[in-house]
Amino acid sequence: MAAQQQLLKAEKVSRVFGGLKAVSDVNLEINDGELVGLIGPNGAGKTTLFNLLTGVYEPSDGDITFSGTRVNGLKPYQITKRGAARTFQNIRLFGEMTVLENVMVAYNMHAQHNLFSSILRLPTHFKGEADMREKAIEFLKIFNLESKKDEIAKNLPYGEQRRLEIARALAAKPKLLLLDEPAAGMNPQETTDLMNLIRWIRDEFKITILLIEHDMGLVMGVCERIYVLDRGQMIASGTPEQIRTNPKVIEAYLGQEV
Amino acid sequence: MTFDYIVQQLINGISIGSIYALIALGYTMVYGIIKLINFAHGDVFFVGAYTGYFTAKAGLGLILSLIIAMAVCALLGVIIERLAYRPLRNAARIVILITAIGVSFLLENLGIVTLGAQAQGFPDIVNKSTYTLWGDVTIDSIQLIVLVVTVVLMAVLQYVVHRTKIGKAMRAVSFDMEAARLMGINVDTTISATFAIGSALAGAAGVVFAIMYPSVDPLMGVIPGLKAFVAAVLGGIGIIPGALVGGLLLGVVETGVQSIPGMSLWRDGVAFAILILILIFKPTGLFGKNVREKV
Amino acid sequence: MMMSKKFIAVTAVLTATTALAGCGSKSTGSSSSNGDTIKIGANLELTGAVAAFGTSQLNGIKLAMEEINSAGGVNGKKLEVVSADNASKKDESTRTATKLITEDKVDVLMGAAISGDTFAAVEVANNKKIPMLTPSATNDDITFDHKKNKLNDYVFRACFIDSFQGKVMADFSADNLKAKNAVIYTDNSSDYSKGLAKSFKSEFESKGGKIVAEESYQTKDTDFKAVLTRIKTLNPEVIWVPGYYEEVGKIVKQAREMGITAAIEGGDGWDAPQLVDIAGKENLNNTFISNHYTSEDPDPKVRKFIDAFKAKYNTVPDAMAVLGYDATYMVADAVKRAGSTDKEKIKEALANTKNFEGVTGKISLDKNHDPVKAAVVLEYKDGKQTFNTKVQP
Amino acid sequence: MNKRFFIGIAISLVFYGVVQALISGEILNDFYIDTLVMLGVNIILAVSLNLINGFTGQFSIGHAGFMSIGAYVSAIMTTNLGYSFPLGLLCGCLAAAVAGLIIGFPTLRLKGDYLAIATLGFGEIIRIVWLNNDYVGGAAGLNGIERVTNWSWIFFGVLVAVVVIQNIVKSTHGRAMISVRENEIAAEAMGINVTKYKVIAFVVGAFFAGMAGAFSAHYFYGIAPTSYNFMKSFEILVFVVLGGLGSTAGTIIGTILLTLLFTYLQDIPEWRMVIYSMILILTMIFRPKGLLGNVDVTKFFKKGGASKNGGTTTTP
Repeated sequence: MAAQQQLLKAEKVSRVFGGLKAVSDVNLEINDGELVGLIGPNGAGKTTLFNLLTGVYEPSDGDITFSGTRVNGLKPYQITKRGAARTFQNIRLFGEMTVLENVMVAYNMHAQHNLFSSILRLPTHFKGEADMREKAIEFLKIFNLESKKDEIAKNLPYGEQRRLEIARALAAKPKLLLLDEPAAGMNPQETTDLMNLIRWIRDEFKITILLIEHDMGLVMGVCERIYVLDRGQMIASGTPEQIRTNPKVIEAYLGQEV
Repeated sequence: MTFDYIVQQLINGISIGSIYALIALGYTMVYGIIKLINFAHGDVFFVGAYTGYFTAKAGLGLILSLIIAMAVCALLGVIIERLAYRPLRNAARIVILITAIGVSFLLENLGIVTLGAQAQGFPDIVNKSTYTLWGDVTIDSIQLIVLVVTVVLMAVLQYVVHRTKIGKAMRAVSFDMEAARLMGINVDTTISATFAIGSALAGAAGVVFAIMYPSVDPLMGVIPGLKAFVAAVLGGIGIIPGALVGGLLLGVVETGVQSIPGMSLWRDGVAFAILILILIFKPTGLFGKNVREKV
Repeated sequence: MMMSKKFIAVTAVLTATTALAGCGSKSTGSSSSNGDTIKIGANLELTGAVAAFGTSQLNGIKLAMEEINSAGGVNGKKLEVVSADNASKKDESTRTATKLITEDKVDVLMGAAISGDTFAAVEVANNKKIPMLTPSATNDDITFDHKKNKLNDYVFRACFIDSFQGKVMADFSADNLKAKNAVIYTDNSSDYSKGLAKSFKSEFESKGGKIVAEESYQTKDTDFKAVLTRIKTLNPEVIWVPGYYEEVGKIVKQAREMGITAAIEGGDGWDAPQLVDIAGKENLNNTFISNHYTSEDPDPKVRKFIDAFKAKYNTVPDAMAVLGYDATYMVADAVKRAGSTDKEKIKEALANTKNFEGVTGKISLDKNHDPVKAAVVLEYKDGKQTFNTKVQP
Repeated sequence: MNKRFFIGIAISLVFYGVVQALISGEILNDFYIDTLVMLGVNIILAVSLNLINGFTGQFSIGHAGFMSIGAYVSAIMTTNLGYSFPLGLLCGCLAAAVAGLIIGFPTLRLKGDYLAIATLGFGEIIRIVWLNNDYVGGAAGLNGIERVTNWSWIFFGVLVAVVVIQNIVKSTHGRAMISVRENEIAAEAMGINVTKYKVIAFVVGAFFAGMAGAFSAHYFYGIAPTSYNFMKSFEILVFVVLGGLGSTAGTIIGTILLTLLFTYLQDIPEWRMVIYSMILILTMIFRPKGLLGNVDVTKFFKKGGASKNGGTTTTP
């Protein structure tokens, strides 16, 4: 592991909302190929940290480095372009678009054909669109969604919406995949399937994954390393074993099953 | 430009601004609860003014005319909500907006068909007296009444929304309609009440407006409605004190532009430019909370 | 892309459209057969922003039509007025005029009430060679295009042109009121108002007067105190407000309440019974307007018109109504002199209108197809128009 | 795909030819031509607003402002300066597009109703600028503009507008715009440059609104500021929403139906707007997604679906 390259680094990152520190002085490092979990009680600032890492919010203080470049203040789409894609706690699909179109949106940033070739229907347009379509269908096959490619996304059952959202994020060809509570609202069986899916994604796509999760079983089961956030501060990090026995973590989760 | 001149123009600005604010209160109230830009508000205003016209012609005084106009408009508001907006409660916002535009056209043109398009003079029902403050600076009783009525109504509304049971229900509906329903709040009644209050305010504004500027016609609500909408947005639509501040600000800006020699033609242009500038720097208006979408 | 079928669908709808688009119009004539009526197409603002003008004008036109028909019509034929609404829009006005000509096959066009909508119909009349008489469009260029120096052969009007009224009142201010300085307060959104303001200014200045300020408002404004406060500090002798009664009434009222005692003057746009209600009787004292006639005139012709109008519509006619009324009689007069419904002959007859006796006075058309008629200057006294002077052109 | 595109063009050219023949043969009189031109202008306006409102989800009610720029700039070019109509048309479109750019950028921070009022404000400011400028005739506007627009101009104008906008929509760029409408945050997280696409929508939409303005100015002989007030913007918005936001075919059909309805009701002028508004309200209540909202008409015509559905609007 030590030989691996560092992919994401957050140094003393803080974010203030109207005088309230939602995240303060957080440090975080993720290396290439790791599968890292981020846990913490409700309101600990996990999603805020995610939003800082993906450019939805700008840090009030501190630095975020991704793939060796500083990304503070970059817009989300610029960070995505640099190779970090994410999913959302409350699923954010493009509801009125079809399953296929949802995935195809991810290819826009790498599109080979510009607006004018589309307007004039130049050969590059047809080629570019066909490529996108082909790639998207390949992707849907991998995620077992090919048969539903023409369905309107909002009409899919919940579990499939989650899968689609992950597939869409992966279609952006990220180096780092950030999953925000992927198991929220799933039953145990679905959660187990999801665990397998996440592991499989990591191996298949050779990418790094950072996930927020409430389901301890899932986090402990798949993550190699875990960060624990409480009231905006990083209180612990380490292997699942270390976290399980860390008194600070237990205290933070007091009353909650660890 | 003397000091007196500036003070007099300020009084003029506040006086017109308080009319805008009075109309904007109803706008903002309805918006605050169901997030609907009720474009028909300006036309409920015209119905209020015409009601006042008929009661005044019938010899009723100010207070009775006001009460009847408010009652008629409250009823009209509830009917409009019941027939046109309620079936669309779960539809896209723009659809309800188009419906509101449709209702607005309907009221205006029914007005033209039944009442004629010509403006009619509004009977004198208030004895207007002009007070000289000092030198050349004057203020008249109607200007004072409008300002006082607007401030009082704003305070009452603020009280109703924040301190009473129905107000609590309104805020709950505004915050999350589904959750409010689950908590046992009668959403339909609450929204009806909101429309009743908002439309009654428009009716009151209509009568006061017609007394201040003594004519009525079916299209009289279009421009004041638009101005009030601008005022509401300026202050932060949905926020009751915002309507007052937005209205006064708009009135003072308009008057200010016109008080400069030769600038009167740019009155609306400057007003809109200021609106846009404020929105660019404060995208939800002066008092609007910068609500971040939760990600 | 997959558009072929959609295009078929759209095509189908478009075809249906064109098939359906030919729609009927409202006919208010007495007879329906085509040979024995004279069809007048009235392209008017019956809905939209200036519906008040168009509807009032149509009232005047209809009254005249009924009177003419009950008196036996023209050349043994009845008049039939086909009214069509241009919704106060220029593009609709072009289309409405075309429709009246091509679909309803009218013999003469009347309208529109305001200059903008009339401009939009001028070329239609010229191209189709149908005589068109606008009762109330005052813009100088409507009958004679000054930029191109070209007469619009088929276009006539029954009212003063902008430049005349402004001149009349500027002369009146300078000569009768001995005013040395004036403020101009214009409705900037009205072409009529701006036209009157312009001619007032040049005439008043040529008489040695001084325009101390030019300010403007917009149609449908209600609060004029900001500008009036400024005007008050300038202390002018005359305030020239060439607008329409709805705004003017409020301007006069607010000015008087603020203590402005200067003479306030305007044009025929003031002439409406509602003006007195809006402004208040006392406030109108020391105000003067130029007009075609006065509704208080004891002349039997005027009395007969006012009484008939009151009986039919239960209101005193405004300027729009009386112009519509007179214009209809002008058309009837021209058709009578033409002796047929031949468009060229009607056009010639209209152009040769001489000493036509209308309610608004004796009208002759000049070479630009504009009426040469006297204007009267009226003074409001306790809410009543009183005759002050008559100005010959 | 390629083939269908060209078949579509071919069919519409046939339609063009048939109408042209009817006009040349004087079977269609001037009133029908007027109506066709007006329809064409309205279709261009509605389709272009649909790109901004319907596809990109940006609530704009300042479209009349863009239209006025096209009308005024082209009329200044031809009538005041004496250039040819094609050049005037081009300048009108480009000037409107530049205005779209200028308005697009600062208002990007705004959302929903606030964007709506800001665009309305911009539209009104543009109108006031024309009104207060005597070079363009002030309140009287510019009159005596030569009639240049004819069936050919308007047909090819509509064709270009529809094809360009359809070609944008049915491409990755269109999907990007729709994704902005559907969920701006997710779109940005998927690498969509939201700002860029919003501005593109405004610029392209404004360009075609300018084109509609230029066509209308050079058909109806004159222009005046009152023709471009916020009521005109509402009128265009109504076309779009009634037909179906985000559906080009719906927008076209909605525009045609409303324009026709308005024409038809000329029979009863006093009730015209009453009935018009009643129909508007009832359509919204009973078909809140518009006549063809979210229905991609092309789907019915795909193999198999066509014969059975025959154009009815069921959810796909």
